Amino acid sequence: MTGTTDSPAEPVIVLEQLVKFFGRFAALRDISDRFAAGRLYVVLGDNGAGKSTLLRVVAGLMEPSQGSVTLLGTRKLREVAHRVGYMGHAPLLYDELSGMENLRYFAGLYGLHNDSVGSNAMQMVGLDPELLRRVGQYSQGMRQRLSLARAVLHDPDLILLDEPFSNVDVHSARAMAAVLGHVRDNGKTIVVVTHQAALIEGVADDFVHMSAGQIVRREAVLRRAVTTNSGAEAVR
Amino acid sequence: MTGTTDSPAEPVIVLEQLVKFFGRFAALRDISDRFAAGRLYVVLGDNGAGKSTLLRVVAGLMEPSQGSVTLLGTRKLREVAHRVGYMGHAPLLYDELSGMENLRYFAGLYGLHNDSVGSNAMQMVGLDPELLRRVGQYSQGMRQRLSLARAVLHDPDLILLDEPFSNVDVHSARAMAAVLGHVRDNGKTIVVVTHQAALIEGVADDFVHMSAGQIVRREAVLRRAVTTNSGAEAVR
Amino acid sequence: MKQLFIAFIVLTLGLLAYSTYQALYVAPTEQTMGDVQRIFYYHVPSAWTAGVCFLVNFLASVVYLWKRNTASDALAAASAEVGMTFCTIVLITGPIWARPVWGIWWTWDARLTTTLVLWLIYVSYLMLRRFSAGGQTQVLAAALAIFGFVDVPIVYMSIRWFRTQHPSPVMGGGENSGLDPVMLQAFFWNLLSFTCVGIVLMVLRYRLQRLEENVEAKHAAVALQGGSR
Amino acid sequence: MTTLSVTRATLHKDLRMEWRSKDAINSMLFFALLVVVIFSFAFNPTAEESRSIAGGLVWVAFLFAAVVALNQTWARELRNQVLDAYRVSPAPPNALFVAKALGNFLFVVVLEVLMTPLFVVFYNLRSVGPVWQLVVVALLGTWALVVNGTFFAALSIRTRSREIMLPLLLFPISIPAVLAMVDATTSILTGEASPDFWIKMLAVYDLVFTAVCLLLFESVLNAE
Amino acid sequence: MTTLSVTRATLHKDLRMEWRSKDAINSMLFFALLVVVIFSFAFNPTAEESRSIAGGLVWVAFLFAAVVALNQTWARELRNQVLDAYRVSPAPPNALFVAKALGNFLFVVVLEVLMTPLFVVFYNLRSVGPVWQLVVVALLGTWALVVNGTFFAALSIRTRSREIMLPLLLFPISIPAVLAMVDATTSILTGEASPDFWIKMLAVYDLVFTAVCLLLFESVLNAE
Ligand code: HEM
Ligand SMILES: Nc1ncnc2c1ncn2[C@@H]1O[C@H](COP(=O)(O)OP(=O)(O)OP(=O)(O)O)[C@@H](O)[C@H]1O
Ligand SMILES: Nc1ncnc2c1ncn2[C@@H]1O[C@H](COP(=O)(O)OP(=O)(O)OP(=O)(O)O)[C@@H](O)[C@H]1O
Ligand SMILES: [Mg+2]
Ligand SMILES: [Mg+2]
Repeated sequence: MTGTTDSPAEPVIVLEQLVKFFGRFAALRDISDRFAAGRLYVVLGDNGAGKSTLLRVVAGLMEPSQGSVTLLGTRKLREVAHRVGYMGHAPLLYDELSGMENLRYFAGLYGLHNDSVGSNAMQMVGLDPELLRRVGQYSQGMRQRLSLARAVLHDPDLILLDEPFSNVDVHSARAMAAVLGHVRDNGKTIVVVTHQAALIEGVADDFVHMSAGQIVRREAVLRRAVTTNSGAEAVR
Repeated sequence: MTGTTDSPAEPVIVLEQLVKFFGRFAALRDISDRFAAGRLYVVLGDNGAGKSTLLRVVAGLMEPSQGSVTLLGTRKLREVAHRVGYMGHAPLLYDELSGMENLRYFAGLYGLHNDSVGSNAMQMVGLDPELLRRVGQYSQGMRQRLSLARAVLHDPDLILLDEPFSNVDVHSARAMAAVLGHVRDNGKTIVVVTHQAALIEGVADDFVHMSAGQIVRREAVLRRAVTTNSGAEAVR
Repeated sequence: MKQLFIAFIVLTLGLLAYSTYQALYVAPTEQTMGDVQRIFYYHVPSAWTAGVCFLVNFLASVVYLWKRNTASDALAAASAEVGMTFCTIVLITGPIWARPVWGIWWTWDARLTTTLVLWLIYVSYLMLRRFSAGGQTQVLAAALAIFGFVDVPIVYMSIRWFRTQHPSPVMGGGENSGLDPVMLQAFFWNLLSFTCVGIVLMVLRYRLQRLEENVEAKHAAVALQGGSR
Repeated sequence: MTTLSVTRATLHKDLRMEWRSKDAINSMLFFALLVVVIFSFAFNPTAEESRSIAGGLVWVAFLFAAVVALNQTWARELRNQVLDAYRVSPAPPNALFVAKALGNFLFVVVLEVLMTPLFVVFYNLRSVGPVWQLVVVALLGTWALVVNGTFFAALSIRTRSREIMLPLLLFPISIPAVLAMVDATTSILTGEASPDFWIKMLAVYDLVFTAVCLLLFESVLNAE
Repeated sequence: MTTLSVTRATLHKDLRMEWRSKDAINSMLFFALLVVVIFSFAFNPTAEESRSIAGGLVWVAFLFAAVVALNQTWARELRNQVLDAYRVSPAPPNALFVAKALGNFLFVVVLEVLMTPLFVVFYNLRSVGPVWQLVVVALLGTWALVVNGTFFAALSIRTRSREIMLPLLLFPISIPAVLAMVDATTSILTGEASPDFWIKMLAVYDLVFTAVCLLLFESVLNAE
């Protein structure tokens, strides 16, 4: 737990001696850590480091083999499900429905039956709510944006994102990062797993480095006013 | 055809008024261009710009709607299939076989029945040929490396790679980029599609910018001796 | 060309009216079966027209695989649809006729079964066209069409030998042999008019398909010219 | 309350997706027709015998058709791992199950309504017993197939060889139901025996397995 | 020459993958067992009748089992889009087809060898005609199913609702083969008629369709 940023409020995520086995392989090896409210965490690490596994365990999609996850003050993750948003590797959308139809359905799962919920979310990520096209015909970048809209639809306090920028072009990625920055500024907690740190470092608060199933290092970032000039940017 | 680098040798790829329609949507719009031998081209562009489509048409996986592709001096792509290597978005590997078994099978398709072919390719990308694990259990990064090995197995003169670095961690990506640099130095032609230009700019010769189905800009890179410091690097 | 075709349509409509008149009023009522027998004038010409359409479909598919031209693919699609329609008419009029005449709706007689199998094959052909996406539809459909057409004679042969221990009482009567000359005349008028209707429908469907392709091509050209999408 | 609204929303969404593509409906119909045709080639239905094996034929055909249909329902949820989106939401798991089971029930009933005339025509069937009894048997029997089928389809999509797993799980459990359906149908068609016992048996089977499915579905859904 | 070596390599790879997972073979076997059991519940085989419907039962069971198996062969090639790797290589397309067809043939034959005793036991079968004729019919009939099945599976994996498309395409085309198999089998089992005509018919069917498949496979494989 080196370099943990301390925050006055109660931590949003508390991991205690978290272990996750797949067969005899330990994907998460004794992770104890806490994540404070209102910050944007970027989780980095090599392939197979256990980033996705950690996110899925925190989201309640997997039971940990040992240890516990405390989310927003409770260990019963289902009770706080309506306060958590999750965006997985895959888009988690129905290809056969349009963007709004997707969001309307998912809003219903959270008990929100107002259409403005969906259209606000779409506008937030820069999509047109009137768009009639089915998601199957969206481009990769549009799909990822819509997926982000789905994850933040119900205005969750904690947002977990797994590689939201993979296969997304630099423009779309920056737009998505900016959205995340705004959401964080509204007091939400965000955890982003990515291999493309450069895209999000402009708005990141903390970098969390994982390796071989453990959190090996954490570092707080001094918030900069302007976006850094990444290598990718220099080239274009 | 702005800024095309001229080369004395005959070009490896000649595209003439290439058009590809999906229904009424033009994914490639009248592309005429040529790619010289012995260079490493990096193709950049937004999602949906037509990069993958271009690569698939060049690889002979799709028929162009109009126009022609001349590869290594011929329009009959099947005749030069043994001189072309292709790595797609997906890994193009059998999950149930080990790395060597995969490579052995694919080598057989090229008429190569010598095991050293496969083990050399594996060593080249930094994998252990003795590894008994099935590819299904490989981590994402290992899989991408093996996929690269498959594409260059038969020592092709032209190598087409579609987003080889997506979901690959920065270390593996740099290692793969270095391998590509070596291969290029041996006189092969390489075309890489990627959104992460920073990872490969150290070894790139030309950047090709695509937008809305067209090649809008090309620029040659002054070869630098050292790898540039990308944003991602600065963070780690 | 266009005027010629319109003239042909008018001619076909006239023929259809005349042949209907022939079938319903001129032809004498059959003695044993009664008025039900008049289905004959629709049943058999439909079967014939369906056969013609499927032949066209086969030829167009072969040409498509060889030449890869969209025109023959459009013709294949058009003929399959029209043929399916006529084949359906046969399969509906047949049982309607069979019920009063034989007392059952269906029997596994050679001709009936072959018709059914043919219909099944072309339904699967049309489903394949619907379910496959983009550029591959034509090739896949053409391959299936060839399979289907090769299959039909085999089906016919095998069905003729099928369950010979239960000879079916179907075509034994053989109206064909002793057909009344007036009936024969009405029959030929219907045969002619149905064939013409089949041709008209096929040409219309083909032109519709081509028009759609043209629209696509125009849109494509616009998309190509326009600087951005 | 919220279970009801989620059930309705899910059913609505499924029907809309189904309606939009119409793929499944069309292909199922054609498949059913093919099964009837293939069966009549294989079993040579002559008027006298056919009535005694028709019960078996009809239900085996429905069973095969239903298995194909059931696999599709969940496949759709799995395609982009949309199921995960449901799992992270606070919506009750059973709402999903009920919606899927109802959707499948509707689907299979439509299928049966359309297949029955084919059987009647091809096999020259005519029922000796009252037809409403056949309807009762069909509804109870279909629910028996569908409720277990939906449950096991949810189980089997998580395994590697998906399509094959469903029949493997479903058939053994369904044997008593199949038996009851076949015997009830045959009794009614031939009019030789009373189908009452079998109908009661089907009703009990339906109740028991609906309860078990509702009880266990949450664990199945959340099995990682 | 190179066709031969690629065929061998592909067949070898497929068998190894199958052997390693044993998914398909295990589940197929169990599926077959269940079909036999369900059929005997549905049709109540009594010694006298059974011989006349056994031919139909056996082949319907094999047909459904084969359809399930056939879908799996190509699904494996499609999983990581490995097929693209084959398509960009200079290897001849027909080698792939022949390897797949042979693999499936082996597979279904193994299945039949294991299922036949079940049928014999459940239905108290004994053949009146010579058994070697049954073997010939089984081999020819299986090849008929498999060669078209392999082709149509390659066709149908390109379409939207994959699993369902295969039977939709395969069944209509296979009707004459099914007919010939069933009638030949019944003739041999009951000893009432000579199966010669049907055997010849199967042989012709096999030849014709193997030729057509080989002729058309390249176009199908390369249809983008
Ligand atoms: C039940 C479904 C039936 C089907 C699918 C069917 C189908 C066909 C077909 C495909 C033909 C061939 C036409 C040609 O040679 O070009 C035909 C001809 C004919 N059918 Fe039918 N048919 C059915 C029922 C009947 C019935 C009930 C009758 C009358 C008793 C009948 C009387 C005829 C006659 C007289 C011909 C023409 C003479 C011949 O070529 O043998 N059909 N039918
Ligand atoms: N369902 C599973 N069964 C077995 N092993 C698994 C499973 N899921 C993940 N693993 C293994 O657990 C380890 C961690 O996987 P995880 O997906 O969390 O890595 P990651 O950090 O997200 O990597 P990537 O950057 O490639 O997404 C890997 O070695 C992987 O092989
Ligand atoms: N099979 C297809 N059918 C219809 N449209 C397609 C098909 N393949 C690609 N497209 C469309 O063609 C356009 C170009 O696609 P392509 O995959 O080449 O883009 P790309 O540049 O590779 O994008 P990305 O960075 O997301 O991979 C996109 O708008 C896409 O929607
Ligand atoms: Mg991951
Ligand atoms: Mg792409």
